[in-house]
Amino acid sequence: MAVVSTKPYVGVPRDLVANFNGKQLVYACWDQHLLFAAPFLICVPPEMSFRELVDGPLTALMQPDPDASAVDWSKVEWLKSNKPFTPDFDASLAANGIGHKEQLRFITPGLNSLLAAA
Amino acid sequence: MSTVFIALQTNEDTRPIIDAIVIDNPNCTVNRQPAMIKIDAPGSLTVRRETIEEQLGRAFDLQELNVNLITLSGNVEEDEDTLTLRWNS
Amino acid sequence: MQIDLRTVSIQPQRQAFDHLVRRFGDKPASRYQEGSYDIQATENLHYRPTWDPDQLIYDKSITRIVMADWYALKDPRQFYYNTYTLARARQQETTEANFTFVETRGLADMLPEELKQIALKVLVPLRHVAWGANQNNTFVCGYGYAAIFTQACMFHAMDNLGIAQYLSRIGLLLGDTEALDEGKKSWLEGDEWQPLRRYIEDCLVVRDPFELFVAQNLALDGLLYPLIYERIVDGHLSSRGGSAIAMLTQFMSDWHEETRKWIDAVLKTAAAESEHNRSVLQEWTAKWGSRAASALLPVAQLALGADADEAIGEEMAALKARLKKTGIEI
Amino acid sequence: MDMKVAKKKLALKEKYRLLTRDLGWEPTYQNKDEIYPYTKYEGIRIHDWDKWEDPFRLTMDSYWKYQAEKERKFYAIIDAHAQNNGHLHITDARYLSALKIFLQAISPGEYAAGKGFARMGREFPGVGTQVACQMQAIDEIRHAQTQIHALSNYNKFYNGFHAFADARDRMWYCTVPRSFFDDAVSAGPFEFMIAIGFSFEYVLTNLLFVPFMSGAAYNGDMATVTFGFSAQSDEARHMTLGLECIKFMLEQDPANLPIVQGWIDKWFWRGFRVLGLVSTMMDYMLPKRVMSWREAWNIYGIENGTALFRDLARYGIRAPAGWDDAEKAIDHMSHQFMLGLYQWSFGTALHSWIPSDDDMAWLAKKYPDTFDKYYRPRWEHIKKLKAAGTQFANYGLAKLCQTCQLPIVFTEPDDPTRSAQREGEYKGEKYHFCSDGCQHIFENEPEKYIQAWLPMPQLFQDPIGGDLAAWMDWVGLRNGKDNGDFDGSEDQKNFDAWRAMATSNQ
Repeated sequence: MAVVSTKPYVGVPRDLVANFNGKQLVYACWDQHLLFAAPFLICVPPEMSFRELVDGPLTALMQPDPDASAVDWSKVEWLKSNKPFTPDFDASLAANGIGHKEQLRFITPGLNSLLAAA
Repeated sequence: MSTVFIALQTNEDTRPIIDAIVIDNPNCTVNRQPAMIKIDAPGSLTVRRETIEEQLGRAFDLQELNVNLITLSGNVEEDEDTLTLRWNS
Repeated sequence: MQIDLRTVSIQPQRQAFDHLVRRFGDKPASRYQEGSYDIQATENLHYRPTWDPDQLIYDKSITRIVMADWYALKDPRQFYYNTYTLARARQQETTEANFTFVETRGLADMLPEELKQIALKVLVPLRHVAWGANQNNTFVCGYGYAAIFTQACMFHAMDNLGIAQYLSRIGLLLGDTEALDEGKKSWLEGDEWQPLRRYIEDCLVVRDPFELFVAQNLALDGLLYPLIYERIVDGHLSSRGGSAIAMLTQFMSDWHEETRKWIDAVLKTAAAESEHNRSVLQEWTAKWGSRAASALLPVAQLALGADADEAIGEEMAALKARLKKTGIEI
Repeated sequence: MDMKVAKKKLALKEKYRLLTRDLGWEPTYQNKDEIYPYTKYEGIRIHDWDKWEDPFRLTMDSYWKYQAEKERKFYAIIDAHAQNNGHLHITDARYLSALKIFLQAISPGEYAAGKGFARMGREFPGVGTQVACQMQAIDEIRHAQTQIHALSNYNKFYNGFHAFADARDRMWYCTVPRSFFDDAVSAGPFEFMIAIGFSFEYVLTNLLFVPFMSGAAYNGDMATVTFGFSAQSDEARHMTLGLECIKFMLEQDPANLPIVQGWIDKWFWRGFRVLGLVSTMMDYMLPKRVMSWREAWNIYGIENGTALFRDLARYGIRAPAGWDDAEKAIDHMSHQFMLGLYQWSFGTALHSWIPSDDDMAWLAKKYPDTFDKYYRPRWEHIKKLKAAGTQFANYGLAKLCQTCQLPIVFTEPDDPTRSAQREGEYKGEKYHFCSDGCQHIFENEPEKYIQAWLPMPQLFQDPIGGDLAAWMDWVGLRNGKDNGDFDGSEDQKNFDAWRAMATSNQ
């Protein structure tokens, strides 16, 4: 629907990828791990490989959770924009189709120390 | 039936007002909370100038309520003699 | 649980809020400063208004006046809500006492009929003018920039409304509800009121807040209040036995004396900011000032008859002298 | 002399009509559409402005008189509070975090509302409507100022208050209410009235002011309870204005119903999200509690809201679309927010803390279905991390909702174990939301919400470029003083020391 206004109304987005000096935003959410109050916001270059994202910022951020050390990345199930997704760990984020403001969700079945299943 | 309410600050000014509301609205419930008194009533509640004046022993302008009023609910009908709160269903 | 606390002297950790320390140095701030400076959002406004996508939510560029810092427009009275409201409540008590005095002693009925008629004819339609002023000052508050300026405009707007209501009460006191009906009829149809009504209606479509401030508060009211309340009521009518009326309009005289200091301070600061501002203010004051003078002439004639021309001339000269002190010459 | 004719005694309503509504006239020199240029574009049809019912018929003389009385009382208490170290009467310095949220995030909204009502006080064609809006405009200035004045004394002794004006424009959690008020002020006059006059004032402010302020009294903070109740006494007029306004729109033309319902849906959800912060203030930040957020919601949300929407049903209005989702969130939201505030406390100009055993027992009692099951295990783990010397700080920052701007801390309405994620695309850009409600609001007016200034993504843009220390400087946050865990903070140490001085004879 259009904005109802007295004159033509055009908005300018403030978070365009061009504003991030060569980097982009990626959001990552560890499913069923709500010690982390919200999905992580990570600002990285699109040339970074998926493995670098996982081994670098993502792993570092996950450490406070008691399940962190038990994660077997080869068994992790991924969702990208809420759809199943198989990442190529050695390809770049861009080559994996992970664009600016992409939301990744990763599921680690069996790991849920702080959260009994509903 | 829906509940209407009026809440007033707890102080000497409101004591006679609350007494008057209780006299005029026998169905009401008075809840005393820290610094505040909330009066609930089913359907409607009426504040009457005359009853307040009897409690107070002096003339009272209903708009004086504004000074110590905290909150209310319901449709408001106001004239110089009464202030009524009411839900229509 | 109430704890009995011994009075102890504790060294404060800081004196004032950061934004006030930046403006005034590291010292305790007044309540006027705390309540007025920098309290309007300035950065990172989220959305363009749907009512005018060309504007920002708070937009300095909708007026031709340019200020490096709009918070320079300080109110010499240092009114914030509390000091404003308390000042008006005190004046209201005096006014109420004056109305009661006139009513209980039947002073209105003792007025010479001719004076009463002049008062009704001149004062009652002015309640609509005061309402127009209320509209205009509300606009300046709504669209002007910076709390220090706009809060004073809101106070002014409420005063305008209060004055419209006092004028209505004067009408009721002197001529009952019929007086209000008559007054409104004159306002809408009487020839002598049409230039003034046109002036107000023309103001209602001005959407430059500072121009509106000038047109209403300086040009129109700067002529109207001295003319009506000093010259006609306190002078002309009182000297002929109508001082009861002056009791009822005391609020307006006092109010004009008080508020003109604020209006002058605003103009003086804005004019001193730049040559650009000064010339814009000159243009506006000249344009609206001469229009206001001619709109008030037929109203002045209602009371002063043939002397009205000279009266308006004198008031205009006084206004020019007043303006000159603010650095604006017309 | 003429015979004295007794003046007709005017009834309140008639007197108000003469002294207020009769002041206006039908313009003939200028076109009404140019005088009131914004009243038609939203699609609301008004046929007769005279049908407007005035809420609380106050003339200026009474307004000045009664408001002055309120002001005298208020400043007498504030002065006494400042002169007698009133700040040492509060139960515990933890409580101050609630006040810091208030000053940084809520008081600026009062000012914004005042600005909005000043515009409405001019843009509506009916004098009755205008004057009611003008009184609200000046009242809102009052609220902003009394709040600043009441909290000014706390600023002299405690951290976290000093940069509230900077925080208002830059601090991440402050953009939540800021965007709410910016959204309302950038809307047309009728939508503004639904947003602030109706949804915020009528449906939601009771939750903000009444139980929380009662809590302030319970915690010995006479300064806050005084500004709270003093402000709320004006709100009674404002709420009535909001309700009258909605009834007026609905009575004027049946075609207004779907537009009004759409705004109720939108603004209920917008307001509910903003008030989430209050849930945390009530459940976690009052050392002594009067009632839980859940209990407050039952009274002021469910009981009062249901009564209201039942009353409006005669016009065809139904409860807001997000009503059921709101109910499902009540037992979770305060816990979800507090967990967020704690782990991001390096970036807040207020302190947070791990709830004590006593706090947790109370929370378990008040939230029997949710606290022990979902939230206690997290707090217990956080406690362990702290004991081990590895205090939990989540430097991952947070994904924010494009609409309400809150970090997406919420879970699915029907599954408290799954984080709620919604996303959409508009003109090739991805946008994220916390809920169906917020996504729906965005999709109705995407050109508006794509402009949102989202503080977390902004931190990685110029001029901050991802530098946390530079960001702290920019928002006026002094690291190690204003932020972090309450335990070990300057506020805690100072308060305890001062209180010890005041309660002993040493």
